[in-house]
Amino acid sequence: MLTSTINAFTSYLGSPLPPGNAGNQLWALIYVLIIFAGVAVVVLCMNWIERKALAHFQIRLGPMRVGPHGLLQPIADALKLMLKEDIIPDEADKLVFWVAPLIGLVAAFTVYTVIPFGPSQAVSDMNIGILFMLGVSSLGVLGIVTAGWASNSHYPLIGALRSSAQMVSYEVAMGLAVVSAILMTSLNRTGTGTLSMIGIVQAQQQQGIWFLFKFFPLGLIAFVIFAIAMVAETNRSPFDLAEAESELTAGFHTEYSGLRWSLFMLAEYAAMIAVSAIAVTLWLGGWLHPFPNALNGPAWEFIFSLFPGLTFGALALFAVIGTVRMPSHSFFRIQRAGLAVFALLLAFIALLLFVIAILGRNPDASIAARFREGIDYVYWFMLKVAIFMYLFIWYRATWPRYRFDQLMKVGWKVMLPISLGVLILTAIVGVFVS
Amino acid sequence: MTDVPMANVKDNTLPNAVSQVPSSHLDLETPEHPYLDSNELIINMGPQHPATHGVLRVILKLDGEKVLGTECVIGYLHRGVEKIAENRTYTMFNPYVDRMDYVAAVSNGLGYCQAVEKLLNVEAPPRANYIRVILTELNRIASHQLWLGTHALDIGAMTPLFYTFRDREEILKIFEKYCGARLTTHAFRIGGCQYETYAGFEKDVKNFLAFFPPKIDEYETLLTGNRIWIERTKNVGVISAEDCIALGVTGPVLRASGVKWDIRKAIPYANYSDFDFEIPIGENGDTYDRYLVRMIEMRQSLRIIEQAINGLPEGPIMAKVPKVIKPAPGEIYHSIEAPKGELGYFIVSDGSTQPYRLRVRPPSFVNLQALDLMVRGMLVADVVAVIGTLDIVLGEVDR
Amino acid sequence: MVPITTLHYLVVAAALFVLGVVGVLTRRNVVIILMSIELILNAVNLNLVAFSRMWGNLHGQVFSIFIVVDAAAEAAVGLGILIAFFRNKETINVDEIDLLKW
Amino acid sequence: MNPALVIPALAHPSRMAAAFIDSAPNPAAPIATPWFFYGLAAAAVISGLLVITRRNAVHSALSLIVTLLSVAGLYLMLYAPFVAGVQIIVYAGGIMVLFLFVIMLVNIERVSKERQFNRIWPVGLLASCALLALFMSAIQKGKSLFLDRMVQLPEGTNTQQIAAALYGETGKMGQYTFAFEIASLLLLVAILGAVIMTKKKI
Repeated sequence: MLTSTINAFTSYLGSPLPPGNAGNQLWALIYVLIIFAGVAVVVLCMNWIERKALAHFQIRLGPMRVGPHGLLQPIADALKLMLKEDIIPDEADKLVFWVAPLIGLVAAFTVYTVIPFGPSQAVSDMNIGILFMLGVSSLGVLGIVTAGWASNSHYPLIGALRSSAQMVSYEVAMGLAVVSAILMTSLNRTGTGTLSMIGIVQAQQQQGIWFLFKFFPLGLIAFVIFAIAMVAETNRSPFDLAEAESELTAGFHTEYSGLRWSLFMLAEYAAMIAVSAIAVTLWLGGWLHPFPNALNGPAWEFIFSLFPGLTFGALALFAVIGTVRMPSHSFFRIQRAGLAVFALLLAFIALLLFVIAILGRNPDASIAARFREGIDYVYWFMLKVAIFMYLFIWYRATWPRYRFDQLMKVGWKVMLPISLGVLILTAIVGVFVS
Repeated sequence: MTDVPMANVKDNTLPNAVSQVPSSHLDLETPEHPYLDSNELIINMGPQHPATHGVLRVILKLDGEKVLGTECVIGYLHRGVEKIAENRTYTMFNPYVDRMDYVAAVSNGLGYCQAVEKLLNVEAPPRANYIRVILTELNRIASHQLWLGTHALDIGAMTPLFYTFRDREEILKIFEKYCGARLTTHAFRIGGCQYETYAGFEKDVKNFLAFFPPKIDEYETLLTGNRIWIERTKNVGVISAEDCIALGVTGPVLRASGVKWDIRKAIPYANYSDFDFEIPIGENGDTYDRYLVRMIEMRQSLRIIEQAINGLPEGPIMAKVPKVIKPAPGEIYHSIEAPKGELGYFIVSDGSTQPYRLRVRPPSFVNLQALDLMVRGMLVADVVAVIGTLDIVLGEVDR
Repeated sequence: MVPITTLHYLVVAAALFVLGVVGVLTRRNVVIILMSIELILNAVNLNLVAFSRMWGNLHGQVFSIFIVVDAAAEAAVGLGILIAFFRNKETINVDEIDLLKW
Repeated sequence: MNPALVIPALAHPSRMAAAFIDSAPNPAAPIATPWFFYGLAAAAVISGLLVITRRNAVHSALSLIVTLLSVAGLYLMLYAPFVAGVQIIVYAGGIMVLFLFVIMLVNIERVSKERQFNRIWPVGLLASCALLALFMSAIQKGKSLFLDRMVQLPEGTNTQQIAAALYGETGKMGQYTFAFEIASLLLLVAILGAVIMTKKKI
């Protein structure tokens, strides 16, 4: 049993294919678990980061009480939500009310099976990867619609109708922007493109350019269209009409509470990460580090592989600064100790990453080299996703909310024509180039 | 109680200029057309709703998202302030007025004190008036800041709220140092001010004068040129000057519709004629114009404060007022320009120590009448924007 | 375990098809009748894809894509008629649609 | 970067396809076991039954979504991933949202309290049973016509091949290009029709 498990691992580590395709079902299952747990943890972290970042945008401190600098706040929140009474309104459609959050959650999490964190760091490499992602993420709207309907209340119903109309409209512009990126994958000798997520990144690697800069500014415009549409898809500010607090109290999840409400939040953040991952894969070169064609060679590889360690080192440094700056009152003793431990933990991770980077310097088949490579891929992918997540927070802090008719106007009269135009131009330019 | 003077005043003075003053009652029972049922939706906005600024309940009749009509249900915060006045002496009633428009308590106090002074034929000394002007204008800024923050929050921009609260704090600190209270200040007394300015008052106010203009610029960078803000506010909640006048709407709402009416200029009180300031007016009477008008008003208030603090005269701060205030029988109406519009006090005295009848003309209450006219045919999101732009305080609406 | 052959798929498709036919023939609610039609179309699609697998070419799959297109058009128009009808008659029961003009 | 991992984008799908041909001796045998088939088929048929029996149209619609997703799973088992993707994105993500939207617009509370089946339902049921019997006898009689073999379609290039059939290769029209263009016209007509019928006034 043990040896077969180890064999399964090593066979995966030696395979250039994702676990689902390499036939390594055990590893694929473990991978699914890792990703689901990882997404849940990232959502918790994101919760803390959003509250903190938003607070600092708004000249306040945000959570400070639970743990040093509120680091344990998300855990406290999660506990609270789990222990809260799960209220189902009497007049609600019980079954649908119960199922609705699950639909959204399942749709948001299923998408992760095709997200390529690296050339072999994905659960599966589907031939229809991007189609599958768009399709499954569009199922999320069903959860919102059914939630709004099942609540049997006016505000949720209006929120649900708004949100479904909004998501269906922006899917059109989003899909066309995606198609123009897929079109770019076919610019090679044989003229066949791919829908596979891994294939798209490999096409960028092969052509030596991120699709963001391809046919400047066509790629950029398509990317901007997608970046706007993905905010609308995930119902985030300034397109958060479905849960517009000042208009509809809380929109489609007005009647939800406790764990079921937190499932909606989980689904929302998971969907945010998922759409950011699509944008990163299609336009920002996925797991590739910056300037993949100019800055290659062993020396650059080594320099880039130091980045994960440097990032964690910087985080550790911040934590150390926080520890030092904490007031010396006895009240803060435990918090100070906690932050110090956290800093140590981060520093340890940084050290570990440095060690792996240095040990795996030579591109041989040693375990360290493989680890270094995998960490590198995942790091660059996550870094790009993190930038998008920060943008989501930034938008929320800065902009007022669109009105429903304006939202529709922007979607149909501005974004759709532009994305169609970009698609046509990309096709024309592509034909001339090849 | 047969000869209450107010009872004879019939409210039939509405001119016909009102183009489409709506029928006051919605036909809540039967939909007009047997169309899709869910198309004609009646929803209750409030009294517990994040965007109704308190306990206002608006019954909305919707066609999808479009508003077919509204009806405001008020009174959830009714405390009977006017009735309380009949059972208190003039002096005792003074703190109660702070509880009406609690974000502009100083203005309320000013209006009440001046009305009673007028009844008594007493004039507050110039130094008292200057202090009153400084504090009232500071309060106007504070009120507009609160309006700006909550209005922006209603429209979805959450950050300006915190910026305005940060800067409002400076004003409240001055209030606290002056009279010990931050919100319900009870700053003025009948006949003048009770407190002399504290040491460092001038410095504090001057510091604020230097501190605040960049902050207004900061708000404006966030909102004035913001495309979404412009789209959300331009041509939203338009009200014409005629309709404003017909409905008795005053304050920035009236001025944004293009009527140059400001009691500080029109019927100057409390030495306002000493100061040089502009009355901003708008053109379209939409939410964006009201926003701009209020932003300019803040800057103009700074101008007034600057002139007042530089020309603060020496002298007494209290006029000769009898210990027991017993005005001669008669009636008086005095109005001031509160941050939200014309705040009037109508006091009937029967010669006793208590008012026979006291009636407040609250600007929020009157302005709220325009809501239905302004939101008909608009969308649900606009109702929120219009409630925000009317700048109502439910404590004042319900009294 | 019996390996899965084309026949298995045909049986499933037949069952779905008959369910759809039952829905169309017996229900009164137009929305559910439209959904039953979707069931029928899905059964046909399943058959086509199974045969495509059996013969080892893609014609069946291409056909099924056309059927999906057709289903989308049918749903849009059908639901449009339904809305227009509901607006005028305030019913969505198919046996109350017995006038050609009103 | 490990040079072994620098795979040209194109070499990649075909290599994937190779991994899926049954005869190839590799551990990548398809996981599409009969159990999956039975599970998906049962889900499809049971939820199909729910579609036509539920009183509440929203429940019917949700059941239909389950059917559609199960059928998408069956497509995947038949090595038709593109059709499965289209099924999810168009049917489950598009058409069903439209259905739910319309159900919410029309008043279902009254309808769900009324009689659900029309007067001739026994006749309809009988006719359907006869149809089922016909199907079954056809399947039984024609068993020999349906080949037992399952030809392995190359899954990895499925999308590319469908594209070739629909759009044609470079320089020549595909077999279905004309029909594809006609389909776009059909959609255009459907859009116009839907808009005209649902507008209160144009």
